[in-house]
Amino acid sequence: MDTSVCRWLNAPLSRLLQAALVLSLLPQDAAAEIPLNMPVGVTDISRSVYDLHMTIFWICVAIAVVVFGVMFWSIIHHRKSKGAKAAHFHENTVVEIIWTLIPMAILIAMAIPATATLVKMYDTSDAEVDIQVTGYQWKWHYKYLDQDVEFFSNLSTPREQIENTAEKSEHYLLEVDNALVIPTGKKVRFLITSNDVIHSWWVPHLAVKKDAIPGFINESWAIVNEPGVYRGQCAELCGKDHGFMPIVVDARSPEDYQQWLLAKQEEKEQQAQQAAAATARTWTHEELMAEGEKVYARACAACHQPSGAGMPPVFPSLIKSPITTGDINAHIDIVVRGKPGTAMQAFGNQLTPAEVAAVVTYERNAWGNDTGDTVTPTDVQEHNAQ
Amino acid sequence: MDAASDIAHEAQHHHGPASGLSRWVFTTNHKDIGTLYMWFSFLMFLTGGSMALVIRAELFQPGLQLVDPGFFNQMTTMHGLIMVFGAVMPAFVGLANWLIPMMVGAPDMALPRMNNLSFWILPFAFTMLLMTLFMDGGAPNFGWTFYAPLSTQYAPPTVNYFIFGVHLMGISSIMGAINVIATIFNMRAPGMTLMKMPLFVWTWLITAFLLLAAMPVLACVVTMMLFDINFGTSFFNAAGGGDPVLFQHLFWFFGHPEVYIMILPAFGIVSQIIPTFSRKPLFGYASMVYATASIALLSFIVWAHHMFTVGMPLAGELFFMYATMLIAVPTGVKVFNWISTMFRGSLTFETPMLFAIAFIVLFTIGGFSGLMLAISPADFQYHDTYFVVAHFHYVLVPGAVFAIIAAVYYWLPKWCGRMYDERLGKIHFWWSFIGLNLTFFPMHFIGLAGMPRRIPDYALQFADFNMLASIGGFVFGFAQVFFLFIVIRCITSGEKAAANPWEGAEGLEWTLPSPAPYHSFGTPPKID
Amino acid sequence: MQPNSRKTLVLATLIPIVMFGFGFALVPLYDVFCRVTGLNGKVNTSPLTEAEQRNRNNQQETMSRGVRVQFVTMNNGDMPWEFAPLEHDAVKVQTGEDFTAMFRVTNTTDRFMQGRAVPSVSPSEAAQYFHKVQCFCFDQQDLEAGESLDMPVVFEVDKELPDHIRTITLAYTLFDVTQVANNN
Amino acid sequence: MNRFFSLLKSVTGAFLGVQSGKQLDNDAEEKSVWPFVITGIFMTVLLVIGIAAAVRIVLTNISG
Repeated sequence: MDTSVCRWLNAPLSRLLQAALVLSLLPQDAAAEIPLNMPVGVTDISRSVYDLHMTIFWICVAIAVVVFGVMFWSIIHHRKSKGAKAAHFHENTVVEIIWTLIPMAILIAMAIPATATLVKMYDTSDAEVDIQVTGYQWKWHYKYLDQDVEFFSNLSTPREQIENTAEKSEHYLLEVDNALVIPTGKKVRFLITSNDVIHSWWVPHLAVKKDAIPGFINESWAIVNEPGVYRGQCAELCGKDHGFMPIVVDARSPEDYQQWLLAKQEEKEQQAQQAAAATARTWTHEELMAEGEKVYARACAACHQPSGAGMPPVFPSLIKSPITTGDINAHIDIVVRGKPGTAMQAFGNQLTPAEVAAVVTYERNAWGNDTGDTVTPTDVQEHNAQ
Repeated sequence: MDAASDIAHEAQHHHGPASGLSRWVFTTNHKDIGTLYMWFSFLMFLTGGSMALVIRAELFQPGLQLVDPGFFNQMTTMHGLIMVFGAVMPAFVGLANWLIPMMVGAPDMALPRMNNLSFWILPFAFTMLLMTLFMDGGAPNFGWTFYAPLSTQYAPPTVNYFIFGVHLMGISSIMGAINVIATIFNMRAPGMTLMKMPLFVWTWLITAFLLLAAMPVLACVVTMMLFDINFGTSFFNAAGGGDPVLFQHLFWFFGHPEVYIMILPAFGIVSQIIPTFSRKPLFGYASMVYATASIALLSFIVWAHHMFTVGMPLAGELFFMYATMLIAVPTGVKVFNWISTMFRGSLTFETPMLFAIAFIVLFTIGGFSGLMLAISPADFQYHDTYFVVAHFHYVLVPGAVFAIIAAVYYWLPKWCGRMYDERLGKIHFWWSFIGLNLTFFPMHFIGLAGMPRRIPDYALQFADFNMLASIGGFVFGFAQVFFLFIVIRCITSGEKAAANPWEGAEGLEWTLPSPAPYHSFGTPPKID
Repeated sequence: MQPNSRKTLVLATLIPIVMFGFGFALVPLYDVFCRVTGLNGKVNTSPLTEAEQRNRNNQQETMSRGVRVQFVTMNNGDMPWEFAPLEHDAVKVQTGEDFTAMFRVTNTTDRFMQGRAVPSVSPSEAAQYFHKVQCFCFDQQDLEAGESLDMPVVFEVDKELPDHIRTITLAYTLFDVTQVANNN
Repeated sequence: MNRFFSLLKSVTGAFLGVQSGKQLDNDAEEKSVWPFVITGIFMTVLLVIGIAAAVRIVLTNISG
């Protein structure tokens, strides 16, 4: 039962049945864009996985038709109300052996293409691009090994859309600020691990799903045939915002990929200069508050809530709290170094000194804290230097 | 029917049940303890069900409308725990307590005092679990499979109550299993050989051995969690040399026998009901007995098909794929035995039979999606999506829950001496059947289309089918409240039931009068 | 005491002990199981004695070949230390020969801290052919505030390594074990 | 000797899920259940080794 048979079996027949099934349920327009089957995907592996899926699906449908056919036929014809007299046979090992060996034979036949696909999936040949994927509590971090490009990929759906105060965009909950850009036609190898709990990196169109386990590294790969944007989500429960850490893979032609890489490396230098300039520049209180509010919404609101009330005791409130109204240095220290053993991460390596100064100033003056303090980027740098 | 009259006569001069509350707290009677288990299971079923309705209400539309993600995770976790450990397992233990002594001709369970203790642990275990909802940090939010390190390093402070709750449930199940084995091996009436026992008794014997072998592993896992959280060990913490995957191996080594624990008694119930309403002996009794017996061993060699995406080496994936495929056939094929029992029988369709037929049809659909999940490369696309949620709900809801409901309709006349209202029973059946399929069938499609499990909010392309599932969820939920009404109405004011209200029913329990006397089979019955 | 109640007494005491023993022995058992099957990238963390090392080399006559070994380092949780390979991120290694790679770790905080690196090899199939003669991951690193340390790892890739594996990724995750170390 | 073969036959029948009433009756004569349990465990171990061997064969001749 090689895959060409499955392809013949799947293409026209399944489209017809699926469309008919859906159309009977739903109005015409809605049915058009509802995906209701496994994506065929854009890699050879995802194609063969789709074929396996449809083959075993059609086998089950065939067996079901036979089994339920016999059963419903017997329900209709052998009814007491129609005067059916009960027979007395209650054993026939020959029949039983037949209906045990046939499914077993089918399954063994099924095991051959399945093994072939699985072995192809575990192909460890050399890849042109190695990307280290690290799962964080509720975002992904990508690092291009030997290219010195790395960035966080956060959900970019605005909070208003999630809280239904704004219209939902087309890729609601499946859009990120920095997509993972990979070249098409080349083998890209993903080294998947985690920084805290177990996550699972899954992109349906690439048929790649591997668990990210802290302390261990897992490997998967993909050769994408067509350029395009492919979206996936975390597939292992990892806490509060497990549903809000999507994955967006942007497959481009090798040339575009190289351009993007160069642009990214330049951008990295610019950011460094900008951060240095921002730290050197003198900020007014108002500028710090405005910047601080933006940084707070992006990095802190997920746990401490936009209102600053947090969710005690797991996420403490910042209103009139000893830290946000107490000693400034302690406040900077907890933002930069985080608090080990709790969900409070170290933001020192995720935010520039200017951003840390802005968010600390904002937290000390918002929601009625108004301590009147202004923390400048230089204060933050002095603190880090000790 | 002279046997029935002298048994009834003999029951009179025995002392009847004590009166008031002390009857239920200090009871060592297998019938009372069975009733306690059944009512406790029904209460837990409605509690777990209401949590499912909270989940479905949130997932009715995209966007966060009802609960915040943290509480949503608590609901999914508690829904799973309460349904598995609170609704399905106690219901089967309740049925075992009620039926096994009567089916094998024994006066009571072998260890009546332990029987009482194994029930009365459960209310305390579930109070401990449910009170975490009202404590700081909220209830456990790491899924009913409580994977480390989410359940150890990143757990809310109430995780310790969860651990002690699971310990108590485990102890209760182990004691229940010991009781069942002791009763079946030692207290059968003369002439009732092992090979003549009804299939419900056989499936429960194998379930008891599975419980004995699997529950200690669960106790071991939660104890290791307790030590990791409170005493600084590193079983599941990579920092100290431990390994989160060790947790998954241990949990699923318990997990897979657990799913057989939840389905074998259902096989037993259906194997009692189908022959009765087909008026024809069960087809291939020997095959059923031997296949069930083989599950006791085979269910322990396939656990890692729950972990295909964890990063196992290729040899591991292949082994567990082949093993899962091989053992799926002997169990899956049992469906043909029930169909052959019905074939050329003389069928009538009272409510228990309707539920049994729905069990066969829908459980087989769950079995087919299970076959698809066994294909390891395809499982990379199915794992942890709503396709898996659809699979195990199709196997558990029409599987275990419909079998329990069918058993209640079938044996209620024997327990309370009154017949349920057949018309209401049929309404309840069709109402549940439609609600169930409307809830869980769309989940196959949104799972295949890429919606992961345990998420409180989803992308727009999954919106329509989630709405269908939520509507179905509420329909199915209220059908079970209607079932509560039917049962209470039957107990209080159903008309009198004969000793054997079903024309084709065989079995020692039908030789007793209805309602079954407080003490039955004081002198063992004669079996030809 | 009648004979059979003595039997049950013996059984009743023996079985819990055996069960507890099995549960207790599971962790070392798991390590052995993983090392034998190379399941999920567990590499042998105990150092190879010289004798074992020598007789492994001269046993194998198979031709030695080049393998690309890639180093990946990452911190777990809020571990603030800087941790990176000293020279280059990937090297070409001949199977059967030792290779020394240097890693630098710096304690960027203003207090005494203890760290522990946990190794993991990918593909997990290669773990059983990846022998570490000496590694900083065998023990704990205690660093004062601002202190930095260059740590060697000496490893050898077995000649028996299956041909289809041409790249091995050696990943180290650095954990903050400061409290854990004080407990035990 | 034929007792051993009938044990083997009934346990393989159990693994396949197919058994005749006749086999059930003559197994009923067996006094204790222990021979069945031991043969069952032995056959399970055999099955596990069998599948593992099949996996090793599959792996050697495709990657070779």
